Amino acid sequence: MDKNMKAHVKITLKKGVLDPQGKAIHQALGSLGFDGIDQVRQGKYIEIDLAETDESKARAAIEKMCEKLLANMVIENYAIELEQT
Amino acid sequence: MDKNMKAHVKITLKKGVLDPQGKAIHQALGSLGFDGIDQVRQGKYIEIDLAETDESKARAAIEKMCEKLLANMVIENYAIELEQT
Amino acid sequence: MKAAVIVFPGSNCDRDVAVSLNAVMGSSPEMVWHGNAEVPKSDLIVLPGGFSYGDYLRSGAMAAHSPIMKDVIKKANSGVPVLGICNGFQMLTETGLLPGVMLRNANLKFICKDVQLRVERNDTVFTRRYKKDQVITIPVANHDGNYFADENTLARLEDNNLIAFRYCDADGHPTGEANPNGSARNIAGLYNENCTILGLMPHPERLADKQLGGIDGLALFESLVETLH
Amino acid sequence: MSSQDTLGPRADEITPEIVAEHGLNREEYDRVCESLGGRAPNLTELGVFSVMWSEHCSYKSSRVWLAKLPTTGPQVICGPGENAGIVDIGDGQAAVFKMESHNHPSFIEPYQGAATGVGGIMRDVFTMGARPAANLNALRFGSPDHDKTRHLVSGVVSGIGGYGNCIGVPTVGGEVNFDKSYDGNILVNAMCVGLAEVDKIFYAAASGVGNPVVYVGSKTGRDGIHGATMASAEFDDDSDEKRPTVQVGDPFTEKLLLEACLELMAGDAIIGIQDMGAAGLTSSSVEMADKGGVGIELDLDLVPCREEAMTAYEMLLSESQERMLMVLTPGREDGAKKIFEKWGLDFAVVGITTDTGRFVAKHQGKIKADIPLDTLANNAPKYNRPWIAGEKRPVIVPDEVPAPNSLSDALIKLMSLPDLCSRRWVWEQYDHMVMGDTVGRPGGDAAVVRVHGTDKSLAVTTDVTPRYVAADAHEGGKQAVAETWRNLTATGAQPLAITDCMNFGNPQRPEIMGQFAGAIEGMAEACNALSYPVVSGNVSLYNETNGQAILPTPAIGGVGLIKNTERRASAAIGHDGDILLLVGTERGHLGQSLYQRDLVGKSEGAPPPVDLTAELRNGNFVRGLIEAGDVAHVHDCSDGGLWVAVSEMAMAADIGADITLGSQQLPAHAILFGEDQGRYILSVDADQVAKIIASAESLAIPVRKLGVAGGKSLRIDGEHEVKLADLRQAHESWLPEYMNTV
Ligand SMILES: Nc1ncnc2c1ncn2[C@@H]1O[C@H](COP(=O)(O)OP(=O)(O)O)[C@@H](O)[C@H]1O
Ligand SMILES: [Mg+2]
Repeated sequence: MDKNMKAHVKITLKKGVLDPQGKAIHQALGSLGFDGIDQVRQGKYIEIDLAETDESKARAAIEKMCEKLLANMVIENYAIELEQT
Repeated sequence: MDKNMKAHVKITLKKGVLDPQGKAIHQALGSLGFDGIDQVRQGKYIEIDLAETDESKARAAIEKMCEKLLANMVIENYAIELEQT
Repeated sequence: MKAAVIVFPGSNCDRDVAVSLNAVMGSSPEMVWHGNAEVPKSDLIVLPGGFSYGDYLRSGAMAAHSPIMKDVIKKANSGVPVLGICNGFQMLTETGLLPGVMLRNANLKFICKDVQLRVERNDTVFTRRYKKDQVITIPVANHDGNYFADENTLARLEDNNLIAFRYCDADGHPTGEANPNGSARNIAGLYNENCTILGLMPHPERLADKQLGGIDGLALFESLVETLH
Repeated sequence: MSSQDTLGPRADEITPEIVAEHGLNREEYDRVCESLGGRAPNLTELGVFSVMWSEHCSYKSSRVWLAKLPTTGPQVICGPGENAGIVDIGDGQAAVFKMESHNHPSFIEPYQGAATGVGGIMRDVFTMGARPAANLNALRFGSPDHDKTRHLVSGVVSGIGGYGNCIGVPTVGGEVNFDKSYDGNILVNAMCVGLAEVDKIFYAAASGVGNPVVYVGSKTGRDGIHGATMASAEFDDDSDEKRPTVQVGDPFTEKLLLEACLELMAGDAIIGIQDMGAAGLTSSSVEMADKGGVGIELDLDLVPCREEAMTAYEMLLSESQERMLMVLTPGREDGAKKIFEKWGLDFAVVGITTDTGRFVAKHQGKIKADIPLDTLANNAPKYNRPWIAGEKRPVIVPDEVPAPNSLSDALIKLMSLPDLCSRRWVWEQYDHMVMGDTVGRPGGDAAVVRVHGTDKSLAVTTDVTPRYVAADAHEGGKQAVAETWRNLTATGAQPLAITDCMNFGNPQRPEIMGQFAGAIEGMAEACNALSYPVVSGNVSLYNETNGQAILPTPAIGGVGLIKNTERRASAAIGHDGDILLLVGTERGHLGQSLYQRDLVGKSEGAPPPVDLTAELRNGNFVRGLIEAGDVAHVHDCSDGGLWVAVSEMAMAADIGADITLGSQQLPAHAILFGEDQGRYILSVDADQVAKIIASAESLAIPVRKLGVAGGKSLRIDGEHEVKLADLRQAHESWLPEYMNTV
């Protein structure tokens, strides 16, 4: 068994915050002929390989990373999933 | 019941492709005092709200969007999750 | 020579390149809206710099699917010379007309400054007014100019002599320090197999006028006029 | 229908707390009720009053003082009061410019705050029919040691670049300062200069009754709705999203909006046009109707919204970006719509001009606001706030300021100071060459941008030295104006006019109001003496945290005209063997100098005085030499003094210089580091020297031979050598090194 974890972090814009990228993608998909799309929102997806086996410690560390650096808490939310590797 | 779907699309860099953003995040986390990180990779996370109820049709449509526009298949992979909303 | 400059929503160096073309051609190039289906008959197609579609998603990705691009690709494949500058280069890789991709600059910052380039060959329609291995000064201005391709592709580019320009120092050496953005093998510009398509990140139109501080970019446009009449 | 029936507030709706949350005091609230004919406002109306009567829109604390600034001159086509000021640059062309603050949003979210600041000021310029040609930014950050500073610098700079680069307008100049007074209140002042044809200028006035009011651009969301968090929470069922949302900039949409507006402006469909800036739909419609002397009625059901269930209150107060309001000639809607659709933008007729003189907003069949326009636009309280002038400080005698152990070490140290080191790290993140007309890039005195397709150029700069203003508001205000004038002159430009951004603390404190008053009077004095009026500007007050106010910072943006682009000067030494001349009087003024503050560690005494007569005379002389083609290498002396200015010229050319102290009875460090005003250094061909000196003497202009250019180092009378390579290392490395250490 390996003694590592992989964190999958999704960073998304808070509700109501304008998403120019999502808007432009939406329009571009429309002109490519994709119909029936109501909304597109773009966020970030970050994978972090951690040398840590304790899940709750790993989660606490990743949360801190999100708050301090990865997410811009004024306009973004984050969600963390952990996986043993 | 609502008759819509939400697609969650993760776009990640293929193995071996340089990731300047991931590298920079890794460094920044290091200098913030976060140790024990082996690797950081940054990708995109896109949410698409679709007016479509049939799951397999929705998946086929989203796959097409990924191949045509959302991902650059030279360097990126994508993964799709669907959710009824 | 007749030239067409394609204008995308968010293009912002379309006027600049038209000015340079006008200076060497003596007449204005045709400005063609991206929504059109066809490029009017021309000897040269230019994909200008800028932020087509805001450079959202990936630089050049959405422009690569603009209506006009079908015809641009068709004409490019039939041998009409195509020049892609900066965002135009990004479109050329996104359409697959040129191999590889542009990643975010290694320092993650937008970089606007003069850089030195080595002219790798001078036997193409784009470069005959330069000398081989000449060191020229041209500005870069981009956020995603970090050229990436897999090792096989890079080897093929080198073997077939398809690299157009490399970032270099004053003596022409492609050093790490001279590389502004982390590009593989210091690649600043590339040709297709037949050297009829050129994509480059630096902006030759920005140093093609003495008042702007230099004219090293002018020879590129003069080369085109000379060969394409 | 009597508005009283539908409009009376619910019994519990307007509590004193809600009034206070809207930033209105008791008297102001009474004035609101009076304006409504004695009735209380409903919540929507209260929101409308609160934004229209806010400091930001009504200038209630500053108006009486701003009136003292000179705003006219033969070159002025449009002074303050419109979206931007306009000056004549000949040949039927005009320069359109303004500067504006985005301080608070940039502190909360530096990238988006700065980006939307740039977007906002550009809309002010292109709403008048001008194509933006250059952007500048005047930035003040807290102490480099403060833990937030790096993050703020990084975010603000990339936000400014992110917006300007994308839209494709070159960012060519500005300022960056650090001081602990800005720790909790950074300043982000953005300036835009555009070019227009004199006969194609557009104003905001919405004249005529029955004309369609048209909304174009992005959709409206709940962005930047300030005012009442509590009040708005009431009609926001999403309880976890109470915080007022930050405005996010969309430069791509702004680029489309710019092109679409200019395309429509080529025709004659537009009667009036106004961007939606602060207080969005409310202030744009109120201002257009008021200027046109008409009423306006909006149907909010027609406003393009990007969020669900938006209330009238939210739509009227939203600060969503990249939107414009226009009044069109009836019947021209379809043609206009085609243009905006081609560019992929929303276009909606949302109202009509009326003859009622009232601002009326309807939503879902109900009248949500019905207010006399005149009162909203012009009846805001005007305060003549009490003020006290700062105490005059003594002039420091040069001998009282200790000399350094080593003059050359002192120079190296000065050149690497946060306030004096190279800003290359900043401007290389800005596309300063796009549009192909930047003939004077950042790094010189003023940037020079050609008027596209002509032989003319505009010179542009921003300046203020806050520590001078803090020591003597009047002299500091004067100095800021004079420095911009001098920077423009050093390129060979004829200064035309200024815009300003008045950043101060809490105006309810008499000493802050005293700073404001003093700065205005000083600015007015300089503007008058230099025939250099104010054509636009912006006031940002309440820049303080926990009673700690920022240094008074009246940032000045200057614009000048170079008639022949070939006859301009750069701030570099010309050639090896050139003679350096110093124009202007040397007094060795060290009070409030960088040398005194950062090398001696004292901030004492009066700032250097500005002699406006000498300023005008010296500047006109230097400009004359440039215009005649006699001189092409000029730099003004400012922060850091003489030797610093020589160093900058030397590094720009990679040519050294040996300078001499001259014959005056002053200590060497006062000559080298004193910040006397009104001075220029000229690098000239040896065979021009006699002629120039003779001509200066005939005009009684002080001039002396400062030294000779050559080699790769700097020296004082052959001694105190500093190698250019070492100087460059010191000058170029501070900012990148600082920014790389997280
Ligand atoms: N924020 C900025 N953006 C762009 N250019 C800047 C910025 N800050 C400073 N600069 C440029 O750096 C140079 C030096 O600035 P400053 O010391 O204020 O000049 P000066 O003393 O001549 O007024 C100028 O060319 C100025 O325009
Ligand atoms: Mg300045």
